[in-house]
Amino acid sequence: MIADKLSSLLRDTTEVQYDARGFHVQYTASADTLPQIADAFLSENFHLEMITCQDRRENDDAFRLIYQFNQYGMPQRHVIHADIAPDATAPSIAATFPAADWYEREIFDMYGVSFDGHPDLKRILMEEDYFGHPLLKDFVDPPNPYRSEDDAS
Amino acid sequence: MKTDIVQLFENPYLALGVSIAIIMAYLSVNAIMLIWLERKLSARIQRRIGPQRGPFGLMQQIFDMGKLLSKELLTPEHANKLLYVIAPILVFAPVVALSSLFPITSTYIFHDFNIAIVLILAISGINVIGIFLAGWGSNNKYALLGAVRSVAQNISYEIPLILSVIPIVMITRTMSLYDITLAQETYPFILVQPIALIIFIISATAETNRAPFDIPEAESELVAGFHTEYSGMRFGLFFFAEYSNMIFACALATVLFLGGWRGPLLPDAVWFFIKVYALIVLMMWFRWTFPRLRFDQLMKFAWVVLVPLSLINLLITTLVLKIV
Amino acid sequence: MNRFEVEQDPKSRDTYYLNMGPQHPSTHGVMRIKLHLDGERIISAEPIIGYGHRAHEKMAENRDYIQFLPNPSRVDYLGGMIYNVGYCQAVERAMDIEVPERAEYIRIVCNELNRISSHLLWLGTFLMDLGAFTPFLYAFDDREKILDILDRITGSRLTYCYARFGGVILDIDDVFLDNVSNFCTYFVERLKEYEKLVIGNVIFRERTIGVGIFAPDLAQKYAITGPCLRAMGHENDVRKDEPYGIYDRFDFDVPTQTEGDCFARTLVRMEEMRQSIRIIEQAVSDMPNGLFLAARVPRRIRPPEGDYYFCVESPRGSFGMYIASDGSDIPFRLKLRTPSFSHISAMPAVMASTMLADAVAILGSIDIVVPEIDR
Amino acid sequence: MALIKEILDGTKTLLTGMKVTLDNFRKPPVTSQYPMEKIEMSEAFRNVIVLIEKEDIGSHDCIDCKLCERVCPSFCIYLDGERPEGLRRKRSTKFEVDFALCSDCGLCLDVCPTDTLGYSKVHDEAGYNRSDFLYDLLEPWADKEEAARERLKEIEAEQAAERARKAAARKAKKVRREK
Repeated sequence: MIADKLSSLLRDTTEVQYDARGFHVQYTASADTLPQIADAFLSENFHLEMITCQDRRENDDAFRLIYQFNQYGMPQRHVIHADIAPDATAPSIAATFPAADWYEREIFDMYGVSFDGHPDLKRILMEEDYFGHPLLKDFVDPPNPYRSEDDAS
Repeated sequence: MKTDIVQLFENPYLALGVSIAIIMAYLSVNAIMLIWLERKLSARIQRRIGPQRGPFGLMQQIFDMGKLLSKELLTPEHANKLLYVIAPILVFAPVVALSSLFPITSTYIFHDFNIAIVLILAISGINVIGIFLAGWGSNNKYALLGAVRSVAQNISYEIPLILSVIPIVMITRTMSLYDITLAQETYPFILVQPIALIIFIISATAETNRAPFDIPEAESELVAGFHTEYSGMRFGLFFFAEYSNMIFACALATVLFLGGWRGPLLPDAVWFFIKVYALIVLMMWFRWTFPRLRFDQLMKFAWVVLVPLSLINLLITTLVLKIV
Repeated sequence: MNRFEVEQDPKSRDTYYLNMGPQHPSTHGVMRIKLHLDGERIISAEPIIGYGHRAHEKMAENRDYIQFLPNPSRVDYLGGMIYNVGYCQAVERAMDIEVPERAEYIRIVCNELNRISSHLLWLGTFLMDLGAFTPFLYAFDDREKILDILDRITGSRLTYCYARFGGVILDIDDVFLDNVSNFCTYFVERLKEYEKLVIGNVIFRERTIGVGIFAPDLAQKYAITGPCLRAMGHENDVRKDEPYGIYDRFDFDVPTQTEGDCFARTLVRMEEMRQSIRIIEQAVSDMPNGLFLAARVPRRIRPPEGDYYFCVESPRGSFGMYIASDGSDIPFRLKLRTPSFSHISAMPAVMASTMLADAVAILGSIDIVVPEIDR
Repeated sequence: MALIKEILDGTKTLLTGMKVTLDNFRKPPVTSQYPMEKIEMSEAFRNVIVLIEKEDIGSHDCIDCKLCERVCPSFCIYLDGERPEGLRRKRSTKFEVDFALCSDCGLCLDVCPTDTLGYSKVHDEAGYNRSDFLYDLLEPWADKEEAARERLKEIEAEQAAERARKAAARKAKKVRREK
C-alpha cells in the first residue's frame, strides 16, 4: 500500500473530501525527501499528473511546490505540498518521472525555483534571454519594446 | 501515308525553329489548361467550386501567370547561383525536346525517328539532374532533402518504367513510335499487356513526382521540397515542367498501349488527345484521393513489387512470343 | 546530448540538424522541433515550445473568477466548449452551486458536439499531414455543420463562452434539437464513408501501422491521457472514471486498442466519435424541461480557502484545473494541466529512430493544439 | 503468393477510396459564395455590443452603473455619465467599446441591470487602424437623447406618483391596523 510506504516520509496527512476537492489525500513533506516519495509512487504504479508551484513568500516566506500523483483505472489523487525557502533549491524527480522534466522547467521559468539534478534546466515557455519570472506575485509587466506608442490603443 | 513536317522545309534550322515554336506554344497553353483542369477537378471532388474568374474560371490561370511573371526572381544569398538558375531550365528542356517525337496524326508528324523510345527514355532522365541541381543549388536543407529523395525515386522508378516498355518493343520489333501505333491496327496493346500498362502508369506517376508519389515536394514534411527557395517564373517553370511531364508520360502511354491516334469516326488528333487527357484525369484522380507514401515504402514498392512484377511480365511475354 | 539520442558512430559526421518549425506546415501552429537527422532517420528530437505563450495562468491571478470565463476556451480553441464548461463545473463544485437538469443536458450535447468537431479537425489535418488533401475538406465540411448548430445557440463558432456558473447563457429550442438529431443520423452514415476512404486505404495503413508506437511504460512515465492512452490498451476515460456533470447517466463505451501506434489512435478517435453520437442521442431524447440557468447563483464567487482540482475529458486527454483559493474573489493560483503538454514532452522518446515523414505522422496522430501546450 | 494477395487487397482498398471521391464528385458543391451572397447570422450571433432601444423611452436606457465596465475581462468598455437636471437616474454621456480588445464573452450583457445591451449583427467589419474599432455606442442615439430625457422625466414622474400612491396606501393600511 502506498500509505505504508509513505508514512515515514510525510507529515500532516489529510484525507480530503473528494467530492468537494477533486483529490483524495493531501500531505506535507519536506523537499529533500521528494525523490524517495517519487520512487514510492513509481513502484505503486502511480503517474505524475502535474507539478505546480505557489508563490507564498508574502505569507509563509516560501515557495510551495505541489506534486500531484494519480493512477490509471481507479482515480486516487495524492497531493504533496513541499515548502522551500525562496533561495533554496529542490531536488529534481525527473530521473524517476520523465514527465517532471518539463514541469520543473516550467516552474524554473515561471518562479525561478531551481531543481538539483535536473538534466537540462532552462526556460521553457519564455524566451531564453528573458529576464524575469512572470508568475511571481511581485512581477511587473515590462513595457513591450515592439509596440509603438501610436499603435497602443 | 505519313509526312514529316520537318521535311516540308528546305532549311533544317527553320524546320527546327518552327517545330520548337509550335511545341512550346502548345506546352504552355496545355500547362495552363491542365492547372485549370486540376483545380476544377479537385474542387468538384472536394465539393468546392474552384476558380471562378472569367468563363468557367479560365481567366484565373491567366492572372496567375501574370502574377508569376511579374514577381521578383529571388536568389538566396548562399545559393550556388549558376546551378540555381539553370536547374528550372534543365527540368523543362527535355520535355520540349522530346515532344516532337509523338505521332499525333497518321498523316503529319514532326519527325519519325527510328530509335525514338531509346531517345525518350534516355533524355527524360535528364530532368532528375535538374531537380537535384535545384535542391543542391538553393542551399536549403528542405530542398536538399527533396532533391535526394527525388533522385532516389526517379532512378528507382525508371527501371520498372523501362521494363514495362520492352515487351511492346519485343512484340512490334520496332522502336519508332509511328510504327508502334501502326502495329496496333487490330487491337491496342492494353489487351495483351495490361500489367505492363499498370506498371507504366504507376512508374510514370512516380517519375512526374505526383501524389501519391510526391515525396520530393511533400509539403507537409519538406515545406515545398526541391523548389522551396524558388519564386516567380523560375517556380513557374517547375510548375510547367510538372504538367508538361504529365502530358509527356500520358502521351507515351497512349502511343504504347492505347493505340495512339487510332479510333473510329473522329479525326486522328482528337482521338489521340482524348486518350491522353483521360489518362491525365486518372492521374489527377489518384492525387486527390490518396495519402502520400513514406520514402522507404516508396523505394520498397519499386524494388520489391514493381521490378519483379515487370520482370515476370517480360518473361511471360518472351515465352509467348517464342512459342507463337 | 539528449537522453533519448540513438547511438551513433562517433566517427560519422554525416548528421545534421533540421528545424521543423516554428513556421512549418505540419506543426499545427507555432511550435518548433529541433530534429537531429542522419539522412532521413531521426537521431533525436527536441520540441521547443512557448511561441504561443499567452500567460493564461497569470491572467487568472489578475482577475476574478467570472472574468476568467472567456479564457479556458482560448486555451484550447478546438475543444473550447469542453474547456469552457469544465471551468464552470470546477468553480461550481468549489462553490457548491446547483445546476438545473436541463442545463446539464444542454452541456452534455454541446460538449459531445464539440468533441466530434475537434476530432473531425484532427482527422482532416492528420490526413493532410499524410498527404491526402481531400478528406481534410470533407472533415471541414462536416465540422462546419456542427459549428452551424452550435452557432445558433452560443453565438460563436470557435471560442465559446456559453456556459455560466450555474448553467448556460441561452436556452435551446426544438429547432436545435432537430438539427442535432438530423446531424446524428447524417454523421453515422458519413463515418462509414470516412472509413472506406481512409481507414481501409492501404497507403494510410502503411503509413500508420507500427509508426510512432508509445511504449507501454511511457504512459506512466509521461502521464499520457486521452485517446493516446486508450490506444495503448488502458481503458481510461475521465467521463467514466470520475463522471463529472451527469456523464454517469449515459450508456457509452470507452474504445481501446492495444498497439499504441498511429493507426490505433486513429481507430480510437473514430470510435469515440461514434460513442459521442450515442451520448448525444440519449441526451436529446431525455432532454428535460426547466431552467437553463440556476435561479440563485451567488453574486460573488468566493470559493472557500483551499485547493481544488477538477479534470474533464478533453478531446486530447485529461484537462485538469488546479485552483488554489485564498477565499477572495481572485484565484490565488490557477494551474491548467493540459494533455498536449504531457504528450509533447514524450515526443523525444517516441520520435527517436523514426523517419522524418513519421515525425509528421506522429505529431498529427497525437492531435496537438499548440496554444494548449503553451497556454 | 502472399505478396500477390497483398497487392490485390491493397488495390481493392485503393479502388474503394477512388469510388468515394467519385461519389462526392457527383454531389453539388457545399461552399457558399461569401462576398457575393450574404450569410444570415444566427439569432445569438455575437459581435460588438450595441445599446438597444427601449420602447417606452424611445432610446437606450443606459444608467451609467458601470457594472459592465467592471466585469469586462478585457477592460475594453469606457463609461461616463451625468445626472441630468430633474431626473432620478443617471444617463451615460460616454459609452465607448474598444472592439479590438473585446472577446465577445457576453459578461456585460449578463450584468446589465436595465437589459439595454445587445449584440450588433454586422459581421464583416474591417479597418486599417486599431482606433477604427473604438466604437462610440452613444452616437446613433445622440439626436434622440433630448427627447428621451423628456420622456424619462414623464416616466419617472409617473413612477414617483405610483410610489407615492403606494406609500400612501401602505400608510393608510398601517394607520388602519394601528387603529
